[in-house]
Amino acid sequence: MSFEVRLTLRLGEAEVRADFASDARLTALVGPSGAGKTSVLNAIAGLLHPREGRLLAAGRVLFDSERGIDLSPEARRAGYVFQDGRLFPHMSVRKNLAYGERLAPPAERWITCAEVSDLLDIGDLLDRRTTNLSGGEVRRVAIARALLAAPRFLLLDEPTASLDAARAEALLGLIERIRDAMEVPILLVSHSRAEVERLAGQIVEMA
Amino acid sequence: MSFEVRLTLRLGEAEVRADFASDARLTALVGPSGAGKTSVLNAIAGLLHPREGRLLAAGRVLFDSERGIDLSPEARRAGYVFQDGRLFPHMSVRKNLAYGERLAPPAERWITCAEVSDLLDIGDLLDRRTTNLSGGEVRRVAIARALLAAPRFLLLDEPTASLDAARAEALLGLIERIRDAMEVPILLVSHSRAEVERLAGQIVEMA
Amino acid sequence: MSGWLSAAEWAVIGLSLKVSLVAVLASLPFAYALAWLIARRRFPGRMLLDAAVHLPLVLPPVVTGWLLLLAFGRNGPIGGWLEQTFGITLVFTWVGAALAAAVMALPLMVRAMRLSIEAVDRKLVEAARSLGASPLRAFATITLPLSLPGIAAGAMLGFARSLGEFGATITFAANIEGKTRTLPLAIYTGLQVPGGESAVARLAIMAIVLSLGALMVSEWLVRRSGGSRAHVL
Amino acid sequence: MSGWLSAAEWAVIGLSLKVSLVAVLASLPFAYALAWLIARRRFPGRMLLDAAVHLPLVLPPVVTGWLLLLAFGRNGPIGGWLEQTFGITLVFTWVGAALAAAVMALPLMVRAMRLSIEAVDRKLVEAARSLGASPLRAFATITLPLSLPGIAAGAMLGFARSLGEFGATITFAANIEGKTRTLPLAIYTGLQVPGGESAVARLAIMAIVLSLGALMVSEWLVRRSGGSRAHVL
Amino acid sequence: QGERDASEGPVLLAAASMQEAMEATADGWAAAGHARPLISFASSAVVARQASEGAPADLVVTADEQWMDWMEQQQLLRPGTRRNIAGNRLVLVAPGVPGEAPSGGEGDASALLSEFSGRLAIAEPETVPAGRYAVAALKQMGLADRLADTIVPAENVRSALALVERGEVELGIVYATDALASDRVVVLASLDPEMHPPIRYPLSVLAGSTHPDAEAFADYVASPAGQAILARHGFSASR
Ligand SMILES: Nc1ncnc2c1ncn2[C@@H]1O[C@H](COP(=O)(O)OP(=O)(O)OP(=O)(O)O)[C@@H](O)[C@H]1O
Ligand SMILES: Nc1ncnc2c1ncn2[C@@H]1O[C@H](COP(=O)(O)OP(=O)(O)OP(=O)(O)O)[C@@H](O)[C@H]1O
Ligand SMILES: [Mg+2]
Ligand SMILES: [Mg+2]
Repeated sequence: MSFEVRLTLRLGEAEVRADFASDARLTALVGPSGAGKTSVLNAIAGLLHPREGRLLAAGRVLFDSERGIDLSPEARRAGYVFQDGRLFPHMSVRKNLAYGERLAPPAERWITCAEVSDLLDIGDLLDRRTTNLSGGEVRRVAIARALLAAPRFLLLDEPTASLDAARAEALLGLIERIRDAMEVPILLVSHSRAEVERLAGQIVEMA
Repeated sequence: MSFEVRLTLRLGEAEVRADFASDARLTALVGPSGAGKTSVLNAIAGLLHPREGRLLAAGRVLFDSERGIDLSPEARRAGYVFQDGRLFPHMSVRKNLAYGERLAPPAERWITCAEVSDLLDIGDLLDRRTTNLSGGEVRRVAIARALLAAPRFLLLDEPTASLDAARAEALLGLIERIRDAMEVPILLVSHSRAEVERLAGQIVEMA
Repeated sequence: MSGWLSAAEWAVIGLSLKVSLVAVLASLPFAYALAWLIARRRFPGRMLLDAAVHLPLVLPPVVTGWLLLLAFGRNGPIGGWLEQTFGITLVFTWVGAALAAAVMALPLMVRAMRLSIEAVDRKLVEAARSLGASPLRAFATITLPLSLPGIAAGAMLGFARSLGEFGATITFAANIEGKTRTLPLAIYTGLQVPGGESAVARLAIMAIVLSLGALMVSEWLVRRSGGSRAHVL
Repeated sequence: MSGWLSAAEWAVIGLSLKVSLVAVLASLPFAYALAWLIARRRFPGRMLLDAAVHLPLVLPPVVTGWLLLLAFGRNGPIGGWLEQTFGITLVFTWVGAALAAAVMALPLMVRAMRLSIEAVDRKLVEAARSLGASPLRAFATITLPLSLPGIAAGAMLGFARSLGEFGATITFAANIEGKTRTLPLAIYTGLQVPGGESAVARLAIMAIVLSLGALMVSEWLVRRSGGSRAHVL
Repeated sequence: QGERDASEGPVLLAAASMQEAMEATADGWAAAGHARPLISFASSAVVARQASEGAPADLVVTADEQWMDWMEQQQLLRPGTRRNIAGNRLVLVAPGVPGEAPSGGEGDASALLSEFSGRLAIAEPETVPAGRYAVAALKQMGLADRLADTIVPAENVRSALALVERGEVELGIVYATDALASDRVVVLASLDPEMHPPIRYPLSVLAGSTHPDAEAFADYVASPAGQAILARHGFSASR
């Protein structure tokens, strides 16, 4: 099973529910703004704690309120590309990329820094501070950082937002490669119908 | 003249140049990530100071290094939708919206809070704090805030990014209405070919 | 409770509260302005100003009190002028005690405020400007409220420091019962006489209670105004 | 320059520097831990801990010195134990002076650090965790470096306060030339002698010079590490 | 704990008002070939409390008998070693240059004070012996009530003197020793020693002292050589 998500989340006064299972290599999570897509990703990454439910990713149980399982975020090994970037402001781009890579067991890494820099066209940025990158540059560095942490599954929150057509196309190619060549299940949040239809084996609709 | 931009900007070690004039009601600024689109908008809004050049928007000279003109940001009356939202974290959504509205001369306002809330579907968010809005919600509030300040021209930095199809469509409709019914020139940064072709009277390419 | 402390001791506490509150409230705007200047402006002499603000921390309080006496005493340049022009005497009055406390508290207040001002994201100020706010309005509506945690922390530190201020006060304002004998002076007085320990203990407990109260007020202030500062797309 | 001050005065300055540096460096980790606990943890008694940290600010320094004497004196519970177990005597030694200075500086250090810790965006810590960092590593690589402005400010305030510390030191460590007579004590001693003003002035100027130096070091530290904290998409 | 090595002198806790005199005495002792005592100056109360908490000191000098009595009650003193080493007088001073005293000679304190209006600096009467003696004298003269509102209690005698020197007050009551050392005050009158309890500076060896020189130094201070040094600094012989 790639992903199995059953949860109830309390967000302020609102409540978000999700219940789906997917065996597809790439599952798309779609729905209107505010539907709770990011919140579901946060829960899978271990950053939000569901009131109850069960979360499974890449065949591993991450959370199960009944069995009392709740893995820490670092034990979940998610490759999470945040909607808001979250680059570390006190580190260069290079150090941001190395952050997760150094913590990943070498045997489990499935992409190198050189490869990812090349594919995402961030080679020129490596020695820059992250505080004055452009929007699209932040996005690309965030994606590279997540991939380099040798994650067991990917959570991509609108990865192509604010990328130009050429860069977006390159990224989609990379995602396809990861989907097809690696055993890394992907959960993708996207507002682009075309993107979803091109990539997803299963589409989950949130309302 | 809607926009006339001639400038040289120093960004760290890089230099960004732009030179265009447009009489179209809506001008699209396109180019790859990192080309300097946001920097051009910042310069027009008065947040970055070109080393030299001349900036004109809605028929008014904002900056002219030769004539020593450099209007303050508040005097430029730009309606700037930032790529990164920049909602005020210590105010409710309602207060964010009112911020610029209160400062605008009543006679020059061209949209009301009720209208804009309705069109952007943010009526339910008015009493929320801005710190826990979703990505799309932040974007919509930022757009509404800029429109309510009764700007003389609009600078939209990827306004449809992270909006779902229905919301994006509503926003495009709103932009079309502003373009056609009001005398408000618009400079739009977008990575969507379709969007640009649909809206823009003139397309400026940055490289 | 009122039987636990003597009337004179209650008077001491009242005086201490008055002196500390006046010291903090009167110096707050001044401290904030200094903090803002040091945090946000680059001008020649900025380092020197910064160092000058720290002086009362480095100098022994008695020396600060002595310098205050030189400047604000009846024969001092400022003190003499105040007395001749307005008939205001600072030495040996509670206002003088408040001045001494304020001077001693200033470095603490400025530092805390400065840290908070530096943590305010300038991009938000830019956003306010582009929405039509003048620099002053942007300051008042963005920088000022967002640096509230530092204002509260600074006020709290300043109040606590004022409550505990001893050396400069006794030198500049003397130790006149009912006029300038604040809590620390009373506590000190107790410690200087054999067998004064029980009075010392009672007054010290009151000092602790007062500062605890101030602490809670300042925490509550920050929380009420929503001290959180996350503001990311 | 060396002729300007006597050898004894240079010794005073050396001792002051040693005492202040040791006080700040030794209490820094402790102060940071306290700041972190108060900023990030919610536990019963948090308010009380916070208030306790502020105590040395509210109590007259002489009282703090006296309490130190009660606890760390040779007849005190901790002091007696230290002497019997390790043969360490704190009273009347420069280590005791450093202890007194550290206790007096603690509230200032904790407050500054706490403000900076509170300003660190937790979303960045979450990002670090999801990249595989344990809570401890996330703390060491994200929270700690991002709160550096507060650490520097706290260290600076603490150092300045230590340099100026008088009341607790004279009570707990005494005023012995060459052993515990730090700058403020030497200044006090000079003030007790008629005509001692010129020595007082020279020593006070040295105190100012030292604190200016510390100020510049701390500013430079923050700048070198890139104190900026904008980090928005 | 055995006796300490005598290469470092004994530790003496002394009242701050004795500073110069005790330093000079220590110099005299050192000139006689002994290790110079280490002297810590602070207020008498601080000195006494330090002794009471087992501070590693050998001798103690206070500015009055009250704190010495307190230490004696607590059995902190080595029996038989307590003695008075000096006495002092109180004087009324005003800002001015010594030698230019208005009437040249000494006036009558009681007469001067009974017509006085202005501010009168004394040492804090509750905590500082000099202040206590001053108030006792004012009471004896029947002036305490009349002058109550004019009194400015300073932290110690030196501070009171500094207030007079600066002209912040018109008059001050300080020790003769302090007035002697200042070149910015004039002595208007001496206070009658009968008007207040005797001013005495007691010295004692502490019970916990382990220094071999402690008693010898105490004897030296009381010896003619030591007394001569104290007299040079304006202290009268102890009574
Ligand atoms: N702490 C909170 N308190 C109250 N409401 C919250 C909180 N966190 C999130 N919400 C609300 O929950 C809803 C879901 O948020 P979420 O970020 O998951 O949406 P989303 O589907 O990712 O939307 P978008 O496509 O706009 O990013 C939103 O309406 C959001 O405002
Ligand atoms: N202060 C700075 N120092 C150095 N480089 C900078 C600075 N500010 C911006 N840049 C660089 O200048 C270039 C232009 O940035 P800008 O934000 O204008 O790009 P953009 O066209 O808006 O890109 P995007 O589509 O990704 O948002 C980028 O490569 C950016 O990294
Ligand atoms: Mg989202
Ligand atoms: Mg951009």
